[in-house]
Amino acid sequence: MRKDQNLGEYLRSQGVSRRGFLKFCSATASLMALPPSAVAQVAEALAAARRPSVIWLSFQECTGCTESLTRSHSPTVESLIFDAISLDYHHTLQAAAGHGAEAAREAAQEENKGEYILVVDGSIPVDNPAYSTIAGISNLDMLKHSAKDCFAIVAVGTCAAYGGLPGAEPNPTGAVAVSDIITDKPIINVSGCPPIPVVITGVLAHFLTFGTIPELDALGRPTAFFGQNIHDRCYRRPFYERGEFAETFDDEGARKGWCLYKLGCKGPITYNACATVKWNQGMGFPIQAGHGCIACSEPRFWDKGGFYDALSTGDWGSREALLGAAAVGAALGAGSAIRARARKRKAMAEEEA
Amino acid sequence: MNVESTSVHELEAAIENLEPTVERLGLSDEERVARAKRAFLRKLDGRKAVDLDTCLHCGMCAEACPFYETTQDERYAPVHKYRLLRRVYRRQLSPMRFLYRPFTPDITIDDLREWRHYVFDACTGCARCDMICPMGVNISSLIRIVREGIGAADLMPPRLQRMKDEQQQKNSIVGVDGQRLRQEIAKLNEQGVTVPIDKDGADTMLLTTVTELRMFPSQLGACASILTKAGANWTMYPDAFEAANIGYVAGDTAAMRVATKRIVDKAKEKGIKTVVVGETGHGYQTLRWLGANTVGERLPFDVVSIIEFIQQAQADGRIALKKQDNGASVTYLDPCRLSRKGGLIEQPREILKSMGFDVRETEPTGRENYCCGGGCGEYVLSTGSELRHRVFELKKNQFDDTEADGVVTACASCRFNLHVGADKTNWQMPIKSLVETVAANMAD
Amino acid sequence: MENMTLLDFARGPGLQWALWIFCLGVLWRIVGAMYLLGTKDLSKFRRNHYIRDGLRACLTRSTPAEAFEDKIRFQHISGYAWHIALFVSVLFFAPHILFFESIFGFSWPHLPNTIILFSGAVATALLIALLIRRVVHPVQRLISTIDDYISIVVVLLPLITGLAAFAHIGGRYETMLALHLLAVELMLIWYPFSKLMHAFMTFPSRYQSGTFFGHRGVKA
Amino acid sequence: MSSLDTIPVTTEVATGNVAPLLHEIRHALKRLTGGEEGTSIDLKSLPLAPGEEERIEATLGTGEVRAEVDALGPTLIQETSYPGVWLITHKNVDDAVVARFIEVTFIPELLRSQPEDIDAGIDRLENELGS
Repeated sequence: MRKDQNLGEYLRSQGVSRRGFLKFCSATASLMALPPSAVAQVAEALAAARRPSVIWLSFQECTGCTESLTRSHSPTVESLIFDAISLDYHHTLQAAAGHGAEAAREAAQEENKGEYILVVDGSIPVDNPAYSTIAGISNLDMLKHSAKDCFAIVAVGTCAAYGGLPGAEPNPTGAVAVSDIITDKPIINVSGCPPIPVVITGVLAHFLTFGTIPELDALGRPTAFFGQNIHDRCYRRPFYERGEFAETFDDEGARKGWCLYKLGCKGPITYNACATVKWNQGMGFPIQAGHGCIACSEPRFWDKGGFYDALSTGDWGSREALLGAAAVGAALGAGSAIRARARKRKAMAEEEA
Repeated sequence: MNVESTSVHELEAAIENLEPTVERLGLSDEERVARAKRAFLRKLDGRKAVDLDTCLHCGMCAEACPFYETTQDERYAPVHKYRLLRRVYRRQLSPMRFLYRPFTPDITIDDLREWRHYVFDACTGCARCDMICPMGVNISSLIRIVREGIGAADLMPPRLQRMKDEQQQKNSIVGVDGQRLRQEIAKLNEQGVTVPIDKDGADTMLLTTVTELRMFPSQLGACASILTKAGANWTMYPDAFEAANIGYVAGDTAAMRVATKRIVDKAKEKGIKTVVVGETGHGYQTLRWLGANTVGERLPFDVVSIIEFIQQAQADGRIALKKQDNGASVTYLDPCRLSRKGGLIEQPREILKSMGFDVRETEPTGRENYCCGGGCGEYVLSTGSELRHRVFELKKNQFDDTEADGVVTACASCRFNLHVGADKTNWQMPIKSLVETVAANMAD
Repeated sequence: MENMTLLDFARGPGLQWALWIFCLGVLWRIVGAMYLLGTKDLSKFRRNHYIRDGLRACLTRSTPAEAFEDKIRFQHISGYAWHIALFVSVLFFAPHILFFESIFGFSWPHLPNTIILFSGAVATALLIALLIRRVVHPVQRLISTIDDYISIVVVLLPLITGLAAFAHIGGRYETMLALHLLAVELMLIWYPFSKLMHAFMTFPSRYQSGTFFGHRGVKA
Repeated sequence: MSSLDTIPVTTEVATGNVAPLLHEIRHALKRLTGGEEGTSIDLKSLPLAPGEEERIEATLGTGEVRAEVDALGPTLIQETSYPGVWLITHKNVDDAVVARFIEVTFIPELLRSQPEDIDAGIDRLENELGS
């Protein structure tokens, strides 16, 4: 795709018919969780869309996000979108390596000043920047440098969005989120561990289509995908309402597909599109597979108590602490009673006098 | 058997004639408040603390109170009557007093004067509220402490103040002293009833009250007849005959102790085994249940009501009672301090039934019976006469509903109060005393 | 613990502090009141059946004597309805049972959510009705203290936030859940300082009333 | 796999979303005959329990028209037993479903020949003739 071509021209030059384009637009609209009525708008915008440059930085991460993306279940559409963007740097996917790769990154940044999209996966260690470096450049420096000229940042995965697993207690590397470092650029958090692949492409599609920042929730996530919680969209919800719960993973309730609340499902506090978009070619999602949601798209999900502790339980401390408090209370009560007795005796003595 | 209304007025006049007529000077306001608080503190113990901490302010106790019921005045709700005590408890003794203190106003002299009306004029300590409280709070005993606090502040109604001073200092009540007792006994002798005085070697001692002596001396005569008939080795002591305890009524614990000690000391001195209390509610209460606590030691003798004495004598076969052959019916007025607070609910009814009376119960009755409205000194308070009369009206209707031939009671104060009410309303139902009824029906 | 959300706070430190204060305060109140100097009753008891009389009062005070029933029927019925509705929604809602299980180590069967929702709504409505009565009824208005009003509000808040969280009204679920937990924590903290202590005091009070009157030969 | 198959798993779960969807289709049909625009429903936007999509399909049944469009992979267009209600399944070249819609319309847009494609066709035809 030539830089001066728009997407419509490019697709037609690739022999894609208008029908094919419309189908692509339908799928893209569905991907972006837009209503079908928006297809025409999407088509119009996409036909005129310019090809954005993307620089993808991977920091303290497990590559799960990239794995997720490359396992995206609609490769045709996705490849179209990837064709439609110019992925100028992604050190896992790109063919170039070493100095050449870094030079490409610098070149892309220079060439697309103020227009490129910076995608980040992984958190950034700040206790000691040397904990994670690429080509001798610390993650912190690279992020700051790359963010300087970008149009917007997409923080892919819970690590980049909120610190994620590296940031879990006791956070040995001092891992922080992108938003903890960069404050002067729009940041779109595509959280999840990993994020749903089509959500990643959906956000890129939004850029491609509209060239704008999508509507975000309070945690910086696109409301199109993170607007509703799992519990509200869960097909097992009727069991919750009826109070029918699986008590163990192999009981009758589990077999009947009852609600997993008691087994620690965090669906009610988790905002993600799993229950509708689903995973693995739309086959299902964790709850459908019989395991509760672990709130992987929420900040600090590692530190929200056990994955198998029901949501309504809390970290109430220990019995010993409660008994200790009770013992202190009893001592204070006894003390107050002893002083009250003294006061009473004094009053009685005064009365006698 | 009706009492002349002149004798009612005579008693009132006698009380009025005591000096002085207004609130006594002498104590500063601060000293009064301090005394009241000390009295509160002395009586507040773990039991009261639990009661005060349990109260939910649900207000149900109001529904049990005859003074609230007849006036619908919310200030007469029993829970309101002990509010001052609660405040002192919260400020000075409760476990979290340091937290409550800033939010709980201290009690003032004006509070004490205001509450005087609630706990003297509008409360007879009948303890009906104790029976309704869903939390089991012993409300009447809390109100009682407020009365003692106001008593300690020397702010009790002037009439009671004069009467308790007189009893404490002169061992007489409205002039009724040992001399008067001897006179009444002389009159009884003329009627053929012997009352042994200062008899050596007696093991049983009879107590009577000022009300009996002035209003119903025949009750004393009836008690004497029953004791003698039952073969008791009994006597009366002109320097320790008074069961009435105005110190108790007035909320003055010092005066109360003096009056109680006179009897206890006399009984101990004479080696008395049984003290029989004539027809009085509060006299029984102050000796039977409070006596040992007042003097601070267990009593070496039994305290029994004349009701209990009669029943025991019947059981022992020492006296036999004639059966009525005309099927006469009576209703029984439970004196609060004998029944609800004294445990004598079935006993008087059994005695009446043993005489063949058709005993008709008021609605409500027994443990939930309404007070006559004049208990605990209420009947001598001019300030309470209006309230007292309203309660009487309530009682009167209940008696009338039983369609009994007469009402029987076992407390001279109740009886007196009924007479005053009957006098005002021209109520015709005969008002009888239990002992007189028993004495009149003793078989030879 | 940076980036702690409201819910994290409510489920963690908030809950811990609330429970500590609750345990400490309750014991403080109970011991402080009961350990006050006692007064020994020296009178000769007519009956001396401590346990029987005490327990009888604990039982009989649960219903008013017949003589009083007519006058306090509303309070009698509403009191029962309120407590039953409260306990049903507190003790038999599955998520609540999980919470109790995490503390006590055992659990019990739960009721369907429709019943919980109903009882929760009934409890809320009744408590509001009782609050209105407290304001309107002359006796209750006179005798009420700030404690009475705050206690009602403090108990209403968990009910309302709980129902709202359940019905998805008024905010995102985790926000409502956090508010519900915070409301419960507020109640736990308020508890030992207030009349809510009656839950611990009622039976001792009834018991001592039963023995007091029992000694005198009166079944109270 | 055979041992896994022996585990009895019940999929008879109902979200309660099927009936409202069918009502929605009925309303959409009435709007269509009333002269208003067609309606399109993205099946992926609905939280459906396992088996519910099949139940919807079975309820709608198959009608007279069945077409396959070959553009960027196959797209199946099936008129249901209710005329005017179309089930459109977009697949990619690997035959995996990428999107599914229920369209309530006289004829799905995708079946129409598109002016741009016609123009391209004219060009090609003219090339053919002109050469």
